[in-house]
Amino acid sequence: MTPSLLYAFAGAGLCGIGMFGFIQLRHLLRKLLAFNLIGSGTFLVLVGLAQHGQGPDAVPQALVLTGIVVSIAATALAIVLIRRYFHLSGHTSLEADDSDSGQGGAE
Amino acid sequence: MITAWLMAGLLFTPLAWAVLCLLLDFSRGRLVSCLGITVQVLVSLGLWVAVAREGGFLYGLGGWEAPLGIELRVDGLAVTFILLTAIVAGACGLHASVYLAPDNAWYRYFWPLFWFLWAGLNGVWLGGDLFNLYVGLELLSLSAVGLVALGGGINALRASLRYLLAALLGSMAYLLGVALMYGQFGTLSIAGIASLLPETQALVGPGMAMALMLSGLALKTALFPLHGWLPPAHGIAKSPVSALLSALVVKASFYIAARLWLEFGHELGSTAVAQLIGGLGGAAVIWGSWLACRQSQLKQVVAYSSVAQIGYLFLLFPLTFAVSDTASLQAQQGMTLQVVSHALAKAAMFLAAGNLILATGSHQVAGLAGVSHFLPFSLFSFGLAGVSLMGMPPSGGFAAKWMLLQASLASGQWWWIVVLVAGSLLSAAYVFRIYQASFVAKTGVDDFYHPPGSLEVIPLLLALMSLGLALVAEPLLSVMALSLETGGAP
Amino acid sequence: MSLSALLPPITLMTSLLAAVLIFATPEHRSGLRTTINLTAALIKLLLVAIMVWGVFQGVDYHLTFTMLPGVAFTLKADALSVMFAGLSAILWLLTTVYAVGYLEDSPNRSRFFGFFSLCVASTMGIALAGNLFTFLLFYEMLTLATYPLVVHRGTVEALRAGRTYILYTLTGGAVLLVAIAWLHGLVGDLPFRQGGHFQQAASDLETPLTLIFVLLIAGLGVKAAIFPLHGWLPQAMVAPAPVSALLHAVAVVKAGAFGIVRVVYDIYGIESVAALGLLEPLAWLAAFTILYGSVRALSQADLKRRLAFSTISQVSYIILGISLFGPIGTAGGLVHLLHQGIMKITLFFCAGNYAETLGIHRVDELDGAGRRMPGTSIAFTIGAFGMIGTPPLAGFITKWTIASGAIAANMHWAIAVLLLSSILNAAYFLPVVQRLWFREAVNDWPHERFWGRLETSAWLFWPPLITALMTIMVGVLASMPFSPLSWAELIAAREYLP
Amino acid sequence: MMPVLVPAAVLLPLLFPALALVPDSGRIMRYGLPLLPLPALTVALLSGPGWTLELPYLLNGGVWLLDELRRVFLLLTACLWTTAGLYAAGYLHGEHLRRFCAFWGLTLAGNLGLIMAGDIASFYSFFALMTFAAYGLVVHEGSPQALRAGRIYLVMAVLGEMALLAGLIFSASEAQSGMLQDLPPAIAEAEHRDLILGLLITGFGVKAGLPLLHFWLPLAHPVAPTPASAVLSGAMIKAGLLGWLLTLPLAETALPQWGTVMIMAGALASIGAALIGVCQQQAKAVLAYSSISQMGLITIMLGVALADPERAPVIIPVIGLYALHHGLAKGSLFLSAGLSIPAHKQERWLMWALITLPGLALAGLPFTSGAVAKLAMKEALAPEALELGPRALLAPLISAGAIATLLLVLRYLWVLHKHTRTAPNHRAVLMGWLATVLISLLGFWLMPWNLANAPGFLPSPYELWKLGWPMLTALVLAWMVSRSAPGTPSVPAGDGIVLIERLASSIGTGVLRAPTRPRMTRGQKPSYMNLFGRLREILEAKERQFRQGMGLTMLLLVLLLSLL
Repeated sequence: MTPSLLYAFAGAGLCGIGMFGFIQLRHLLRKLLAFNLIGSGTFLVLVGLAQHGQGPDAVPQALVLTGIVVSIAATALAIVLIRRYFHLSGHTSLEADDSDSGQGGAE
Repeated sequence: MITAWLMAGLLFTPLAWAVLCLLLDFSRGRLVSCLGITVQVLVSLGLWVAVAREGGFLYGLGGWEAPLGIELRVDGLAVTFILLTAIVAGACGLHASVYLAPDNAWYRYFWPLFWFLWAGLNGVWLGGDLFNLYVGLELLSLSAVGLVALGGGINALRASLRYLLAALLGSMAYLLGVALMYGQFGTLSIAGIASLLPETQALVGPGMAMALMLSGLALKTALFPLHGWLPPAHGIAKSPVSALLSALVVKASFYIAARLWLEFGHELGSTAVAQLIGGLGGAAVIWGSWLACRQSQLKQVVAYSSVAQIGYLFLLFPLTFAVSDTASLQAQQGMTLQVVSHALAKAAMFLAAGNLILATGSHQVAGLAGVSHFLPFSLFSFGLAGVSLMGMPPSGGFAAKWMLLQASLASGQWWWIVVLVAGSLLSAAYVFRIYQASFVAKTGVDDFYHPPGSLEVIPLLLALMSLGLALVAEPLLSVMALSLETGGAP
Repeated sequence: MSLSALLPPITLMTSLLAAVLIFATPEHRSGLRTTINLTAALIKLLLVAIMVWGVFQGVDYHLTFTMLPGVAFTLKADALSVMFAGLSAILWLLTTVYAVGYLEDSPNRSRFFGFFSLCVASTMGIALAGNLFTFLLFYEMLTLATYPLVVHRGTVEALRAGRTYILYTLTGGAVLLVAIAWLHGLVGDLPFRQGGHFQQAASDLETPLTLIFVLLIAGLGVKAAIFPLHGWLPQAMVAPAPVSALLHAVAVVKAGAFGIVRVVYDIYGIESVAALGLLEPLAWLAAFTILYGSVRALSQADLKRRLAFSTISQVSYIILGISLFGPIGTAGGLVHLLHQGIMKITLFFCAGNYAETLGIHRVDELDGAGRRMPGTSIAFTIGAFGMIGTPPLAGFITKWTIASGAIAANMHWAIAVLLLSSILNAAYFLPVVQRLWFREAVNDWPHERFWGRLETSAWLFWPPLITALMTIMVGVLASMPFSPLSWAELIAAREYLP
Repeated sequence: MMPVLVPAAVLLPLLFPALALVPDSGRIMRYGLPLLPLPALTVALLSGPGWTLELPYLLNGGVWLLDELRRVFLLLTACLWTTAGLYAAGYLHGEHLRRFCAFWGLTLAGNLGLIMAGDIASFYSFFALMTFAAYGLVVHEGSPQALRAGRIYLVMAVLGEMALLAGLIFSASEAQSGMLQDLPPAIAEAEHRDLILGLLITGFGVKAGLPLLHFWLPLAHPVAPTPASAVLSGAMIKAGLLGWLLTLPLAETALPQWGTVMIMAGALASIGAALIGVCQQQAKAVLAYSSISQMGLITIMLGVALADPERAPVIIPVIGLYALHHGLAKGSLFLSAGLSIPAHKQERWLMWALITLPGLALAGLPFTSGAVAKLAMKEALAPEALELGPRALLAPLISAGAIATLLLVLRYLWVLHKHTRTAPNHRAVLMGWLATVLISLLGFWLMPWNLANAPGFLPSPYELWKLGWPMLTALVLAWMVSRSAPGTPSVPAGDGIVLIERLASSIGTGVLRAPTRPRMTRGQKPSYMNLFGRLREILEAKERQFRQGMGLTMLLLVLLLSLL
């Protein structure tokens, strides 16, 4: 069990927890946080598994960096949407789903 | 040399226009974007012609080579999809420029999102390594979510949030798979991994990675039973947006999944997996069509039809696994034809549906009564697109179905024939349900709003293209085939 | 590319172009629309006439290009195709004239005539298709083009009929698609060839070939309204009369029958169908349909429904004829393809005239209509007697030839079927004729309209008379060169050449 | 001249109906009626037999021709139609005039055409044309009786046509030829000989009034307008006979069974029809039965010819002669049924005499056509010349037939006498009738009924007795009956068909009253519908679940895929 593998397993564990949260939680913000947890776990796996013993690999670093940027962008978009959704509906979750039978959007 | 310029134009324009449009309001953005669309279409066309003449090539972005640089695979299939994107997205953009009311403040974000979406699509078609594909996919998903939410009410937001969550979950699963792949092989290039795979002994890690990636992509493609997010999102978005989403965005993730399967499937797949995915595809065909028949809202019908049509695409998996080369080739050709024809047809359908809704002022199917008398044009486009969806000749949908039938027969997997036939009958059921509603005689006068001619022409052109696809299928397929042959080179 | 290769596509384009132009014509420009319609119809008739002559001289009209990998799009004019094309060209012209009169002042005419032309274009395509794939292409196109015509009125019944129609035909089309795809996968692209392809079929192909044949017949049988796939036909009667006329005489029903002819003769080859043991079951099926349609027609009170069931019965004559092994039976089946079209279109024109002029839809309202509308009633009488098979009308020639074929094929029971069906035909047609001429009109007509000097609008008056005259002429002059019978015998002779 | 005149003979009456489309053409058409058969009459009179006219485009290749036998029939037909046409011109009144004239022309065209047709297709075409067009003549009056008669006529005609068609198709296939003259030898050798014979005999038998196929005759003849009845009974019945003569293998091979059957049928017809006929209350019905009876006699001759091929060549011309005689005489009788008796006494007597004479001719009165015909028949059927089983029966049969004939004539005169009106006759009516009577009595002798060793105009004394005793017997019988039983029993016209109709109607009502299937009432859906609805609900709930549980489903998919 090398340290890098330990990182990887930790990452996998984080992913599992995040996944659980993503499925189980109702509150949208919590869901978002769970998503971020999965993201972090994934990055750990990426960095941890990629150390092949020939010294540090530059590629995973670059990848993780990009990945973080992407996930920040996604989080930001999500927050904007959640905020506006809360303003309009007063709900913090997606429970009241009647979109398939309700009114269509304003065209 | 000219191809380098074309590539630069292709990749640069969308991003540049996206940034430019961020600074402008909707009306000005519209003017600028029309120019951009023209450029983009011309560039795509040029690239297609170039590749069709001289064959595909690899293109290092900015002169950087892999692994740190981004290497793009410019082959026949990719340029065909780029051209398809240019046509469909261009049409949707032009349609939107008339369709969307300039006075809504939120719409100023339409053009930037539109261009980001386009950039993402191009990235996905050309991407040669797993991570670039991920980035392209994310760019695509996020702009798509933004477009769905744009200027909508609660329902639109709810749908877009649901869409966003699904997209993110899918991306993460995919990324996790990428991580596992990289951990195993130390490379991200699809071709590179494919060349390493046959020597690899431990297939558990890659197998797991493959499962994760495929599942994530399946979620993004809205494969049954992961399709729950699609109908609300596509149904509630503005019509041009729905058209973009249904025609192109879902195809991007499918495209990645298909490439992964074709490159890695032989080693990492199994008959059970192939049949399972095919089975889900088949279930999607039946389920989606059946639900489409049951919808009372026009755009929901079209949205569920997308679920069904996507199901056909996944028949690629069983039909290319452990079968003869002929069958596999036929399945691949069928799949590409299905992508192209569905993109054209569904875009036409959504745009026409938008026109119809605009004209009747009602979202309901029943609201179409009497339309066939006063508004035959949009209905006609809708009908022609429906012909393609039903897989009636001489449409592209028919050509696709024919190839898939041939593949099923050649591979001995006759049960997919049942799916194909049942699917086309069910799709006929929902298409004709709409015709029927429009043919209901309505006493009274023409109280419909008549959309401007440009709105009516665009879907008609798209529908005609989709309809005539089978007639030019052979030359088109020969260009596309350039990819599948040369795909092995790193 | 020579002119002879281009003639079939040009012929096809004539009506296709007409369809596009008509769709683009504004609703109120009826004069322009009529001009386009008639011009296209005349041009097409001319082109087909040229092709008939050419085929007679042995010119090869053939155009082909690859459409999908391994699949060619082929247009070809051989003796059989120009026969069908000729029928549809002539009857299209007449039906167009008729429809112009019939739909005077009704809404949605651009839509109607557009799809009408599209429908005929598809029929042309079916006629000129050079292989099964191309046939399928136009066969499905026909389904789509006909639907708007069936539901044209937009009433509840029309919509229901449209639904039934589409349900049946699309299912049939799907079955056909599977069958054709299977055949393709098995042996590749098969152009229609006189004598067929499977004379020396390998024995290991026997089972799939049999299955494919059954599927093909099932798929085509829907349009040909073979029992038990006939359910859509009586319902489709709600369509306007010209549509019913076209549907029954030329387009849909005939497309199915024509397809069966193609499959039996030009794909499988009659010898191999016989060798597979499929000919006799087909004949039985046709025989049963003949009787079934006739029996059902007896109890129909609605004139058009009665005609519809009669069509079910009559179209199976074609099938019966071609499933009698031997050139005589073949000629009988083929000639009925034309004869039935001419006779049935006459009857439908007349039914339409009664409906349009007097508001009559039911048989029991027809009492004494012969006095009010002698021209139409004469046409109807001729058509009805033709259907019964009274000499020297068209139907007699058919029955005689088919029956001779049955004797030649040693299938004597077919004669009993023919005779029984003739008796039944008489039983449901003669009362109608009797009512027309020999009953006194009880009271005023339900909805009478007047048109000056003629009994009805001139547009409506002449087409049935012309087709009635044709019914007589094709019978009386059956042995003339280029008559339907001679042409059918020519085809049959070519099909049985070694 | 022939290529023009022959088609004209058929085309003129055939195209005559076109006139009916012209409004107010009734008058022209009415007076055109007697002119229609003139070209045919010219052909029959002026052209020698033996010509053929080929019309290769017609049907399956048409050949029209005239031989001895056909010439006799053509002459009879043309004459009768001419005089009947004259009669009709005066007889008809305004109602539906044009319609009647149209059908008259069509029927005439058929009747003339079938005689001259040499190929099967034209023959059958004209035969069918005549059959169906005659319906228009039968139901012309439009009364319920006429419609009923028409219906029965039509049903039987259709059945007959079908039998005929089948027989012709079979025999044509056997002969590999479309010509009528090739049929008899082919049938004689045919594999399905008996079937073909049965079909042909039945098919033509309907027209010729064979027993059990005769039902339409006594119904249709009385209800049709008088001139139409005359041609129906005089000319059109003979078409069936001609059909037999042309198609049956008379001189080819011995068919004793069929011969016997025909003889029996003929006997039954000649005597049975007479028995029923004398019980009729309508003048024209009596005549119709008389026609059946006469045709029965001819059928006997035909039966003999069938059974004995050696004798057939002798018998066939006799049949022609008999047909000619009967056609003219019966035509005159029928036409007389529509006359009014003038008030003037001498005229009245003259008229009655002229009415009676053709009747007596039928019975074989010396110095009339009947005497020639009867004698020729007796000679042809002389037992010593024949070789068949029931030859001994023939002479008594013929005598019985002669008695029956006169009885029927007397009955006719009696009924006619009771129903006559006193009024002036239309001139055309009178002329038409007179012309027929004259042709029957005088013209007959000029006609070309070429018969080898024909009996002369003057019968020899023993022949006189042969002719006379049945007539005397009949007179005595009639006198006795009229004395002893003033009210004759009445049998409805159409005898057997009445029973059949009753039977059919009782069955029909039985079928109609059969309990109809219980129908599902609205709103009450069958249970499978509920099941379907339930299924739909479940499925829709599932769809909602798919929306909510995306993550979980996704996880499951990943697991599944990686496990596989």
